[in-house]
Amino acid sequence: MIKVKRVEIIANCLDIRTVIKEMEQVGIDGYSVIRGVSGRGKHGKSREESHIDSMTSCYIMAACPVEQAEALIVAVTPLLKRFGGLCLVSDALEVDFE
Amino acid sequence: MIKVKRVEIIANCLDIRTVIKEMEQVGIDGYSVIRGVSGRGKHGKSREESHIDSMTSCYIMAACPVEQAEALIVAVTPLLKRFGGLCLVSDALEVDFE
Amino acid sequence: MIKVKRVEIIANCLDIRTVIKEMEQVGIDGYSVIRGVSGRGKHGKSREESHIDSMTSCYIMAACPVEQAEALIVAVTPLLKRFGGLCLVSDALEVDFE
Amino acid sequence: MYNIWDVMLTNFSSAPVLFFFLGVLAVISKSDLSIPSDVGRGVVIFLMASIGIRAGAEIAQMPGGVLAVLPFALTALLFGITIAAASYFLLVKLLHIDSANAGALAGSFGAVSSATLMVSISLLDSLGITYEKFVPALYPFMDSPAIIMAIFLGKWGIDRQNLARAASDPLAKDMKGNGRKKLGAIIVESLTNSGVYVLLGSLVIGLIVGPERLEREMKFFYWMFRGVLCIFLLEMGILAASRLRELKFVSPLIVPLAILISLAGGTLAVFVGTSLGLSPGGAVVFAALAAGASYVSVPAAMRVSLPEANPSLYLGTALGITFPFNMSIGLPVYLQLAQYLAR
Amino acid sequence: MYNIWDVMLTNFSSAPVLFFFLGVLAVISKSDLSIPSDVGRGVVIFLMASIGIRAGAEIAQMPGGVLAVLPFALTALLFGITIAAASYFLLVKLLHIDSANAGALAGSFGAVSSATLMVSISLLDSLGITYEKFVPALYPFMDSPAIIMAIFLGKWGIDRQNLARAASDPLAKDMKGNGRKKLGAIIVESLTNSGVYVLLGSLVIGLIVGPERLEREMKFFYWMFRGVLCIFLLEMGILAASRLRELKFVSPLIVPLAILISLAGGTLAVFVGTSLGLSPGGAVVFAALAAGASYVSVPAAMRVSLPEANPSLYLGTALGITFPFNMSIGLPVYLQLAQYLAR
Amino acid sequence: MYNIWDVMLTNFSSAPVLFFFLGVLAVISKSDLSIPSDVGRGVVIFLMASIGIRAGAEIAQMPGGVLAVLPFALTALLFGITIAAASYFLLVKLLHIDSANAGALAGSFGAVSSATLMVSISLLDSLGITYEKFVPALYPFMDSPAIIMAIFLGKWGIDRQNLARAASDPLAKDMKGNGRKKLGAIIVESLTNSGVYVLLGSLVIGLIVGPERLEREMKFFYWMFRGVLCIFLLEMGILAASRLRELKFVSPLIVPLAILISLAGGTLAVFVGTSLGLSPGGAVVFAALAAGASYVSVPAAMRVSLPEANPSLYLGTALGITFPFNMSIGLPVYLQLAQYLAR
Ligand SMILES: Nc1ncnc2c1ncn2[C@@H]1O[C@H](COP(=O)(O)O)[C@@H](O)[C@H]1O
Ligand SMILES: Nc1ncnc2c1ncn2[C@@H]1O[C@H](COP(=O)(O)O)[C@@H](O)[C@H]1O
Ligand SMILES: Nc1ncnc2c1ncn2[C@@H]1O[C@H](COP(=O)(O)O)[C@@H](O)[C@H]1O
Ligand code: NA
Ligand code: NA
Ligand code: NA
Repeated sequence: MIKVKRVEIIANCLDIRTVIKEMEQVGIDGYSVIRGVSGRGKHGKSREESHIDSMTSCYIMAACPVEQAEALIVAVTPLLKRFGGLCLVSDALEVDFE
Repeated sequence: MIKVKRVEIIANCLDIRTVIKEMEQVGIDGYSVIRGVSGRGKHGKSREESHIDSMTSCYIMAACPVEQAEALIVAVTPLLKRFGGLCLVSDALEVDFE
Repeated sequence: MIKVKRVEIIANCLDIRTVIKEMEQVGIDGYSVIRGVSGRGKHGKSREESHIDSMTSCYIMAACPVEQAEALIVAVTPLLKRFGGLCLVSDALEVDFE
Repeated sequence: MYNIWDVMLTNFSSAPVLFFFLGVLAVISKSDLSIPSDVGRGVVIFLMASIGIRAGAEIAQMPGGVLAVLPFALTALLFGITIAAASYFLLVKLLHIDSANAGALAGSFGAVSSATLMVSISLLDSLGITYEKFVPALYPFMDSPAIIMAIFLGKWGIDRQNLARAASDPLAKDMKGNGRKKLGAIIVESLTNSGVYVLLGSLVIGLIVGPERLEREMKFFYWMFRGVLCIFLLEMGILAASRLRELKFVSPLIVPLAILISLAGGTLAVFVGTSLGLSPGGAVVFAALAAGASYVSVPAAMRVSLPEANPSLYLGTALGITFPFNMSIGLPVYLQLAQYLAR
Repeated sequence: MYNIWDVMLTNFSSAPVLFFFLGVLAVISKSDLSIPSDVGRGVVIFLMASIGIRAGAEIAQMPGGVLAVLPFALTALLFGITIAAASYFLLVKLLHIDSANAGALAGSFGAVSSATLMVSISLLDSLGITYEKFVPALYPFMDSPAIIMAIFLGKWGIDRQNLARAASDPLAKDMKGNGRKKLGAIIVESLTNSGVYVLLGSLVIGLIVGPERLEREMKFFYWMFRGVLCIFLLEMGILAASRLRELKFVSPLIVPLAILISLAGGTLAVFVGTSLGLSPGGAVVFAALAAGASYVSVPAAMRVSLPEANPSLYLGTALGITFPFNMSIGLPVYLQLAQYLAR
Repeated sequence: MYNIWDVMLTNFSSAPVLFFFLGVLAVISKSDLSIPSDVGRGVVIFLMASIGIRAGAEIAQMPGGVLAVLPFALTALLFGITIAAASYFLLVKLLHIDSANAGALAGSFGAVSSATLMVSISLLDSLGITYEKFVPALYPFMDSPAIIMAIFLGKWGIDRQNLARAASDPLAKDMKGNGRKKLGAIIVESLTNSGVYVLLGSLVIGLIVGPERLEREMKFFYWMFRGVLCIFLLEMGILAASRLRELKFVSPLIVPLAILISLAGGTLAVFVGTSLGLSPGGAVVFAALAAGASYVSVPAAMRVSLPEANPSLYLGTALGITFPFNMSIGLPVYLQLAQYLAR
């Protein structure tokens, strides 16, 4: 079991590509995305269902070492500042199966 | 980074409105919902796919201060008691981008 | 509130049945599944959308006592070794509504 | 006139009904077949729009217009209330089911099953029997009153049964407190429930646009109806089979009683429908409204109003017993009766 | 020639437009109706393929082929640029909107709304008026240039407005640094955006396959168009109504200005289209391209290029104001004008 | 008789095949186009039901009924087994691929590709060539035996290759332990796999209902087939292109070998099919079954039975090499051959 940080980001589906680019730049090469998240935040309610990408949110999760997590947070902060969303960091143990 | 509680609820899709109403009453104004959760619990297996709302579950997550989390738990307990589901609480750090 | 382990597994959708069988064998009788997870890992990118089950990932989560979590980890490790994926374990409190 | 065996054979050997059994078999044989939920929900919207728009287009052509439909709407309302009330007392007296579950089941029996409705239309189409296209649109007039009546009876029963327990239960108390206010909410909710909303909305659209100018859309909605219905019944088969399993913990007497109530409601509907001037086809569709047990609007209403009721019970009964019964035996019987009366 | 009231009546009493209002009402009445997102996205792919393939099949038959379309493509490009530029200056001068938001709004006004386009086609079909099938395919020629022009103006405004603030903002700085490089990326992105990509791709397919051999697919794509459009507009109604709410925080003057710009663009398009030889039907479709405000390609481009702009503003305006206006009033007006000019 | 160049041209300029290339280009040009997964899954259910129901309706009309199909089913079974076995030895001997991967690839080559099957039907339709509608229904008779044969050979190879390693691997051990028991499970699984299940189920429905009474559903299933196939192939193009990339780590010799095996299987199928009395069209559909490489049932079976095999290898080969080859070159060749033999 490896100690990792579990970074969770909820962002507009249009911004996924940007978030992923930031991840790859700080060296994170493992992440998962779930589409079709609805909810409520500072920008009001977002519909769970729409054919227009800019109106739906996505959930992005990465399990990574603490340094990468810290670098990612720095990298996505300006994005969150502009477009809103959520970024949570928590502790987890990753099963080391190799 | 702000210390928050990450409250996760899995409930029948029909009950989302009720859960959200409870959230808003305890002052939680940020939450996310993912539909189409299947699984197994005390009420048996739930199908992952059905056009009938009352047969599918939803995942609701809110990052909030500890007091709100506690109030929410009190508020949703009767609902869980009746209709089943799951409520987990864990610690997380929320990126403070403002 | 009961102290539980929150085991999260991301695996190929074809392997869900196997993972669930392993869960049931170690005595876990509560779990949730979310389909349609995309992402990137050691096997490259997986598409978020495909009608072919073997090309999509699923997210499986179980809140369970620590012993069951440990048994589950042992049980799924060979599967992860072969087909890749992710298994995270973290701490959480489960609301005891009974 | 068709012989009942001919009708049954036609029904059993029609593609939609066979797709239902294909769905049932998928569960039994543990096939990984499932209808993606977005497709399933799209299918329901399509089917409801289809029957709504056809109903509207027909009413637009009727001499009396909307007014001519009013007596039927009133009859539907009375049917909903009566079936719900009769079911409630039968369930309590004969099966000794508790008030909450009796109320929820009674609401389901009184309210409408969209799948039964659609199978009835498809059966008539198969046999080339016409029907009054406005009859399916009576749906909400039977649905909401039945649910409201059932909730009323269920709560009344709970109050009588156990005043003390109800008082100590915060949810029940809360509900009692603003019972009156919630009545309006239940009516609104059952009319804005997505299926009924699309049905009513399409009906109004059909009324406004009228049959001539709907030709293009009608082709789409009418022509695809049978094929889409096959997909819908495939999913209904899967749901019925997986729900039936959950009934094992319940008194087996629910099976004959559910069938009896359904049969009684359907038979009565044929008589009343015929005497109100419906054609045999129209009387069968009306019987389908009365005989079917709801599995969509009822759970939504009951969770809020009779939360003590067990969803497995009423969902299992509506999907696993009443629907298969009507689809395979009930509808042919009602048709036979309607044709007999029409002679 | 049709009287404008007749056209409006036909339009308002056509099923697709009525389904739009059914969607609006669903939000107002708090119905739980929603179009599943996978169905919604499938519907858009279908509709875009449908208009693309028909456009291609027609161009394949035209005497001049692709070359004959070139002057129209150039005109569309000029329209996109002009509407975007004019809107930008009107928004800044009249409403004193900041550069970023003015740029984003101007891009939306100049670019194309697929829903407006489709309603124009459906209106002409309802009235039995023919149109040049290649006109809808001018979409990308108007869309991308408008967006690029708007971004250019928005950035230029930001630079002028506040050089200091822009310099201290890492994102804005970054963008300024490689502004030129990104221009290509924006064009590529607006052409590979799924809707436009399917439209252009299907157009090429239609061109290659040709009308005779497309008969089978055309039946599918053509025949289902109207019905599928009903579902699409049902969702557009839901989106418009839920977006309109968010506009409450914005200067109410945006409403008349958005309508004015739309009306001016549409009217000009009718004049220019007619003078280029388009039939009245073709001129109306061209007007629909010009008058509609984009809500798909614009948010994608603006998030990257003018991230300071508020999405609620341009989405709310495009979906909540411009689209309903064109659907209900604009298109009949353009048709009336086109028919008048054609006399 | 058609010239091969005409056939190729017809094929390449048919809408479904062009939609495949549109999908490929979407990946290359990094378009954000994707077919929503629920729509994709709905499309597969529709297409499988469509070919199943037509097959059933035809068999219902055939003089010999189901019995007349039996010799073809047996032939399909032999083809599946033979292609799987031959491929296995070619892969091991010529390319020195390890037993697990050779087994998985062999299973894929022997089993059936639904997309190839559908393109063959669409090609014949484009050319107006008839075919025996029951041939597509031979699918499961070729699919399951091929997979079982391949697993058997793969395991036998692993056992021989490395007894020690296999013994120390808990999963492999486990599998060896109850290898025999699992054979039945594999057959059941490959018949209850959603696609095959719907195909077989619809076939039975078609048989029961019969062609006259299926008219309404047939219209839906038949008429929409071509259009829906376009959407399906658009997704197949996206999948093929994204999978092909992953093959870069593999011996490039897999490309000619995959093509060779496919061509040999298809050619043999034309000869045998024709000699069994199939029309040229029927022989081509039979060749499509033999020549295509499976990407649906094979991964499911191999993950359980030959878990050491690398999914990227067999998925990449089936989707990225064999399918595009058959779609563009293979099928026209088989048709040419079948027509030549029929003279
Ligand atoms: N505290 C929170 N907990 C959970 N989800 C949140 C929270 N805040 C924001 N979100 C999610 O992020 C989306 C965008 O947030 P915002 O930009 O603040 O409107 C919302 O629609 C929610 O889905
Ligand atoms: N221990 C658990 N871990 C994860 N999910 C659970 C757990 N218990 C229940 N669930 C989820 O909650 C749903 C309803 O639970 P129940 O009412 O207990 O049947 C199940 O179908 C699961 O999706
Ligand atoms: N570190 C990680 N964080 C989040 N998700 C991961 C991570 N590693 C793998 N995954 C997920 O697991 C899937 C399969 O991983 P792999 O087998 O390593 O390619 C990926 O497509 C991701 O969705
Ligand atoms: Na009823
Ligand atoms: Na415009
Ligand atoms: Na094959």
